[in-house]
Amino acid sequence: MKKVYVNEDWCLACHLCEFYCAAANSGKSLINAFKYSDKKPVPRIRVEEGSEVNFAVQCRHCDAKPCVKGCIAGALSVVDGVVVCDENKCVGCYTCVLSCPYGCVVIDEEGHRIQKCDLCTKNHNGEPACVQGCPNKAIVFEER
Amino acid sequence: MLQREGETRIPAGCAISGFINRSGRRTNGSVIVNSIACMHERSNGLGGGFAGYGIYPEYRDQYAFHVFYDSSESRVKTEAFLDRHFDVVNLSRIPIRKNPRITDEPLIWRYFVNPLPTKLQDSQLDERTFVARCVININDKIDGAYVFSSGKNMGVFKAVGYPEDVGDFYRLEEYSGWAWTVHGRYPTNTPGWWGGAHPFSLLDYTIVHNGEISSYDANRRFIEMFGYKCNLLTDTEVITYIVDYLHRRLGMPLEDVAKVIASPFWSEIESGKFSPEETEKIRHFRNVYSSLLITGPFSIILGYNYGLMALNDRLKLRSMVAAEKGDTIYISSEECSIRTMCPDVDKIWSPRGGEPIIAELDKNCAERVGK
Amino acid sequence: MNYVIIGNSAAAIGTISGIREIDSTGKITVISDEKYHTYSRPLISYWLEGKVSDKNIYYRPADFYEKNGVETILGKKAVKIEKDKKCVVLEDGISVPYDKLMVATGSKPFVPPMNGLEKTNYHTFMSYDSVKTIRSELREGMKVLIIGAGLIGLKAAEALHAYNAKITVVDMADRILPSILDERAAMKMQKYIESKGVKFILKTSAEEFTEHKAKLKNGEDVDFDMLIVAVGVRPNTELIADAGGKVERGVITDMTQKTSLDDIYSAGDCTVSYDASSDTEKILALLPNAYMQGEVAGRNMAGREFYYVNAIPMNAIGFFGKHIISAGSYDGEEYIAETENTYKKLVFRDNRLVGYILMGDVERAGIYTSMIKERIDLGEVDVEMLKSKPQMMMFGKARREEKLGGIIK
Amino acid sequence: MAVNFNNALFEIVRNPDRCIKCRVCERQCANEVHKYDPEQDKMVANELNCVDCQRCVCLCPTNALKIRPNENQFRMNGNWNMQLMDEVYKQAGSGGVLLSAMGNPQNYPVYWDKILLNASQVTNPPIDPLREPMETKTFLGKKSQKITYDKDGKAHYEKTPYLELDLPIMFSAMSFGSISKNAHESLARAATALGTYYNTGEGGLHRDFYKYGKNTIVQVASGRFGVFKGYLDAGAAVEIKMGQGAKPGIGGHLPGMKVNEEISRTRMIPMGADAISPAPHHDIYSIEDLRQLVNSLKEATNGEKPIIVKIAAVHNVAAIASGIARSGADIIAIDGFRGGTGAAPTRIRDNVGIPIELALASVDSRLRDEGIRNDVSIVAAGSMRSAADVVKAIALGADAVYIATAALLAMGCHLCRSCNTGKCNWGIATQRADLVKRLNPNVAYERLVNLVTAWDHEIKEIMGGMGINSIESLRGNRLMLRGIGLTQKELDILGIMHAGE
Repeated sequence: MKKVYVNEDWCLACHLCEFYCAAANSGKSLINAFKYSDKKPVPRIRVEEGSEVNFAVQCRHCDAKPCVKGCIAGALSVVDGVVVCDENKCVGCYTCVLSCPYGCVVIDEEGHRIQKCDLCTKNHNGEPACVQGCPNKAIVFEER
Repeated sequence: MLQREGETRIPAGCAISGFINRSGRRTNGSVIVNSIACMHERSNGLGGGFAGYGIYPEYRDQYAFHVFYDSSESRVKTEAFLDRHFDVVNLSRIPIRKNPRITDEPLIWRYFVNPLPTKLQDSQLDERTFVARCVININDKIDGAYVFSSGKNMGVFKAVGYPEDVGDFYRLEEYSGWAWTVHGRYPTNTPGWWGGAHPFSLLDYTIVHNGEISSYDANRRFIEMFGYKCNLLTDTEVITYIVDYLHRRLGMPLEDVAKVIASPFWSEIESGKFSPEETEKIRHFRNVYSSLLITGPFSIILGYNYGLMALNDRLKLRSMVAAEKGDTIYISSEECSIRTMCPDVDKIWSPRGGEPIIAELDKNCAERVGK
Repeated sequence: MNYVIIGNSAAAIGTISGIREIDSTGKITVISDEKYHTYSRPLISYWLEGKVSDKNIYYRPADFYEKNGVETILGKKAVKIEKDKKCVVLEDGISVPYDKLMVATGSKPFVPPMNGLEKTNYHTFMSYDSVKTIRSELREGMKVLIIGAGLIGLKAAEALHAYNAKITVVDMADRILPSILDERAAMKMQKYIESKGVKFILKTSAEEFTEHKAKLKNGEDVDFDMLIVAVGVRPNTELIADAGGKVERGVITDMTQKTSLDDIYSAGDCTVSYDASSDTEKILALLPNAYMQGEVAGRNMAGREFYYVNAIPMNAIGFFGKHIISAGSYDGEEYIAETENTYKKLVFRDNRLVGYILMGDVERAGIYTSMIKERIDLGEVDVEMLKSKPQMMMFGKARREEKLGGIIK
Repeated sequence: MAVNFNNALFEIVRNPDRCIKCRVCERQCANEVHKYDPEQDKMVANELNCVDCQRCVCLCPTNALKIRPNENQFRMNGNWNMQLMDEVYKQAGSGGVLLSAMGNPQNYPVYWDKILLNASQVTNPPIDPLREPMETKTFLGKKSQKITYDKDGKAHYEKTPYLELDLPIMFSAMSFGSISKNAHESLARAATALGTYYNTGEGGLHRDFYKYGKNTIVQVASGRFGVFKGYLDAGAAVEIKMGQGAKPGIGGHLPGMKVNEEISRTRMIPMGADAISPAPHHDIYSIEDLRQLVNSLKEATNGEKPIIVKIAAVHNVAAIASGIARSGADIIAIDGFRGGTGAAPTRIRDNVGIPIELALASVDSRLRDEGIRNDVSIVAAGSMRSAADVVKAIALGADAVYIATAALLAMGCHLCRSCNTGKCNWGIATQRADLVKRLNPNVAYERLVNLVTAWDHEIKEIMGGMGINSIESLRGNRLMLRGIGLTQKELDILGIMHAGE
C-alpha cells in the first residue's frame, strides 16, 4: 500500500506540509482556510524540529491499528488499508490519542474531537497535500 | 548583381547519371548524352557536364588538362606557368560543334602534360600532389583561367546549357570510354558560369552530385586546413577534395571513405551489426574524421582512374537507382534514364542511404592503372 | 466451525473480527441479554448528555452482522454452559451448540448493601437501558445524588450537568478518580469540576436513605430527586464458574484467552489480565483491552496461535472539556510538571517509563504509552526531550527509522 | 551604525490579503529578513539584509511576496549611478576590495543575441528529429588523422585519449567548497545519467563521489588542493586551470570559516584554514612550463586521459590557445568574461576579459589557419544561456560547451550573486548544514537532467531545421550563422556574414 514517508535528511522544517494539509482538509484554499474561516484549520501532519534533523510525522496507517481497536465510538475504521475517522461519530474521548504510538492523532480542540491523516482520500486532493506541497521532496507517497 | 560561383555559395538541384563497363569495353559518348536527355526536367539549362574515363588511350600516361580561358591574356599566363612546371606533350583547342543553345563560350584548351622532373623533385611532393597543387594554383592565382579537368586518360566536358546540348557541343559521340558520368544542373541563383558546371574534378577524381549538403561549411573549413582552397563554394568541390584527402592522401579504401562521409548512425554502430573490430574502427572514424561527415541530401557518382563509386547520404534524401547488365553497372537519378542506356537490365535496385556502390575495372583489365 | 459468543460489546466484536481474519466461513452466533445492535457502553453518558444521537450510539454499522456473517440471538440471557455437550443453554431452555465458545459477559454494577436503599428509586449507570430510564425521569434542575466519584460516577455527573442538575457526589475515598489519578491531579480535577457547580462530599458514605434524602455518616443530610449508585462493578463470572472453570477476581485465561475449560475462551471486563507495567494480575476493565483480547481470542478460536501481551491499565477521559490521559503504574520515581491548567506526571522505574498522567495537555500521549508497552530503555531516548513533551525526536535515528518506515534514498 | 549610507537595494512587498503568516519566509531566510512580530500580529521585514534570492517568494504558498528594486533614488546623475555611489559608501565604510559573485552582470554586448541561425527551405529538406536519428554524440581530444592499411586491408590508426559525450554539454568546474556537497552530488549524478561530464573544480574530489569517476573531470589548479595520484586516477580527464572567465589573472580564496571537516579532508588542508589559490601556478611562468605540466600529468595517468587546459578569454586568447594546442594538451577550455564564480573582486569581474563569442571565433579560426585545429578540441564556457547559445557556439567552432550558471539555475539559484556570503538560501553556494540540506540531490539531479535533456532536444530541433542530422556537421559550420546589427569588424572576427547576405 502506498503510504507517506518522510526523509529526515531533507526535511527543512518549513512547515508548509502542515499548512497544505490543514487547508486541504478544510476544503478551502490556503488563504481562505487561514484568513476566512471561523475555525482554525488543523494540520494532521506535524513537523518535529530538532537542532540537526527535522521531520514531519503523520498517521502511519500501521498494521497494529491500536487507535481503531480502542475507539469507543466506532468512529475509526479501516477503508482499503487507510485508517479514517468518521468525525460525526467521534466523541472526543481521545482514547486513540492515548493509543497511537506515533502521536499522530491530532486533537481538534475547538471541535472536541480528533482529526487524523486519511492520505487525502476524503478530500479529493489526489496525492496527499503534504507530499504535493513539500518543497524538497522530503515527503513522498510510495509503496514500500 | 548576380554573383558567380566562388563569389557566393550556390546551392543547386540536379540530375546525375553514369555507367561503367568493368571489362574496360569502351562506349562512345552518345549513350550517356541520351541518358541525361530523358531527365531534361531535372536541369534548368544553367549547366551540364560529362566525365569520360579511358577516352585518351593514346595519351594515357600524360595528365590531360582541360582549361577555360576568359581571354587570351589568361591563356598566355597559364601557358607560361605550364611551361615552367610541365613538359607539354600536346596542346590544342578542344573541338566543338556550334549549338544555338550554347552561348558565350570561353576559350577551351586541352594540354597533355608531364611534370618537369626537376620541378617535381624540388617540390618534395609526390607526382599527383604536385600536379594537384599546380592545378589549385592556376585556379586560385590566375585570373580568367580555370583548369576543369586534370586526370590521366580521362576528361571532363562541361558548359552552361542543358547537358544534352553540352554533349552535342563537345561532340562526345567522337569519344569512347569505359566509364561515363554526367550531370544536369538546376542552380537556384546563378547566371551560370562554365567553370561552375559539374562534374568537378581534381586529377582523375570527378564528382557529379545531386543535392545540397548542410554540412558544407563544417567540411570546407576542415578540409581547407590541408591545403585545399574551396574557391567555387560548391558542394561538389568540397566533396571532391574530401575524397581526394581521404582516398588519395590518407590512402583510405573507398569503402572506408564512404564510412567517413556517410557514416552509419550511432544506433546502427551500437546495434552490434558490425564486428567488434569494425565497430571500433567506425567509432574511431566518427571521432577523428567527424568534420568530414556530410549531412543533408546528396547523391554522388565519384569517378576515378579505375572505377566509379555511387553514394547516397545516409538518410537517402535524394533519389538514386542502380542497375546491372552483364559486366556493366548503371547509376542514375531515375530509372528511366537507365532504361535509355539499357532497356533490359538484369537487375535494378535502389541502393540504401550511406551504402556505397563501388564498381571497378576488373583486376586483370588492360585499362586498369594504378592499384 | 461453529463459533458462539456470549456478549455483544467490544470483546465480542473483537472476537468476531479475530475469527473473520482467519475463517471467513465458519458460523458465528452472538447471544446477548440486551436487545440492542452492538452499542458502545462508554457512549451512554454522551447519549444522555445529548452529544451522541440515537443512531451514533451503535458501535458498528447496521450491516455489521450481515457483512461478517453473524447470527444473533438478542434479548435472551445465556444461563448455562453444558461443557460436555458443548452447548449453551438460554433462559428459555433452548440450547445452542458450539465448537468454540467465547464468554464475553463483561461486568455488572456493584451495589453494596446500604440502609434504606430499597426504599428509593435508585439507578445504576451501566447500560443503554439504565440511561434511557434516567433520561425518562430527568427534569431540568433536579437535585441528583451520585454515590461514587470514580469514572462512571463523574461521567454521569457530567451528563446530568447538561440538564442543570444540582449534583452532589459522595465517595468514601479521600479523592476523586482514585483509579486513574494521584492525589495532586485528583485535587486539581476536583477543583475544576467544582468550578462547574458539582459538589463533592468525600471521605464519607451514606448511613441511611429515605425516599429523597441521604443521611451521611459525617452527619450531613443530602436531599435528592434522583439517586445514582456508581460505586463500582463486578465481573460476570458465573457462567464459567458454574461450568467448573477457574475464576478468581475474574475469569482466569491463558495468553490465548482460553479459560481453563476446553474450547471456551473469555475476554473483556469479566477476565483477569496481566498488567505489564506493574507486573501484576488485575481486571483491566477498558474498552481497548476488551477489544484486543477478543481479537486475540477470535484468532485462536479460528486456529491460529496468538498471544495477548503488553496489556497495561490506561485511560483517556474528559470531564467538562478537561482531558486526562493516564497509563501504567505509578509506582516509581516521579517527574512532575504543572501549570495552572495542566498536570504531567511521569513515573520511572528500572530505567523505563512505567506510567504517566497527563491532564489538560494530552497531545501525543500515545508516544508515552508506547514507551511503556514496548518497555523501551531510557538509554535509547533523550530523556530531556521525553520530559518536555511526547515526541518522536527523542528516539535515536535507528529507532525512528524503524518506527516511521525507513529512510528514502 | 547611526547613519546608514547604503540604500536597501530591494523592497519587499507583502500582500496582506494573501499572507497567512505561515512564517515560511522567516524560516527560509538565512539573511534574517523576515520576522513575525507578535505585537503587530504580522510579518515584518528588514529589507537592508535582502539579497533578492527569491527563496521566500518561491516558497510562499500564497504568492503573497514580491521583491522589487527599492524605489528610493539618489539624485539622478548620468555619470554617478546609484550602484557606483553605493559601492563608494561601502568601501568608505570597509576599506576593502569589493567582492561579488557569479558572472559579469554589466551591460556589455551579448553577441549570441546578435547572431541568427539558418534553416532549410525547398532546396534541401529539414529533418524531423521525431522521425529520423539526430545525433549529438561528441568526442573531445586530439584527432590524429594518420591511418595506414596493411596488405590485408586492415586499418591501423593511432588511438589518442578522448572524452565521449552523449551530448555536447558538460558541467563546468565548481569546487566543493564554493558549492555544497549536495550540489556536487547532483552534478555528478546528472553527468552520469546524461552521459557527459562534470568538473570537480579546484576543491578536490569528495570520497563519496569517486564512484562517479568515469563522468568526472578532475581539476588541477594553482592551489593544487586535493591533488594526489588517486585523484588523478579517479577522473576521466584532468583539467589544468590556468584562468577563469570571471576573474582572469586572479586566484581564489575560500575563507577558513567554510573549511569544515569534509572540505578539509577533501582539499587536504587543515580545518578552518583559508584555502588560497595563487593567481599563477607557481610552476608555470611560461608556455614551456605548461607543456611540462601537461606532460607530467600525462605521465602520471599513463597517457590514458586527455588533458584539458582551461584559460580565461583575454585579449590575445588566440595566440595563447595556439601555444596550448602545441603544448600537448588535448582539449582547450575557454572561459568568457560572463562566466560565474563563487567570489571575485567586483572590479575584476566587471572589467577584465572578453566575450566568449569573440574569443571562441578567433581561437577556432586561428587554429584552423595554423592547421592545428585537429590537435585539440575546444570547449567554450562563460555563459551559455540556452540551447540556441550552444548551437551558435558549436557553429562558431566549439566542440562542446561547459555550462555552470545554467546548471545552478536549474538547481534553484536565482542569481542574487551573493555566493561569497556563504548564506545561499538555495543550499548551493554554502556549507551551512541547515542550508545545504535545502538542496535535495534527488530533486536537483533530476532537474539538471531535465534541463540538459531539454537543451539537447532543442539542439536537435534546430539542427533538424538546418537539415543537419549530426552535431559534427554543425561544428564550425559558420554558414549557418548570420550577424544582425554588427559592424564589419565584428563580423570578420566572428567569421560570419551579415543577415541578408
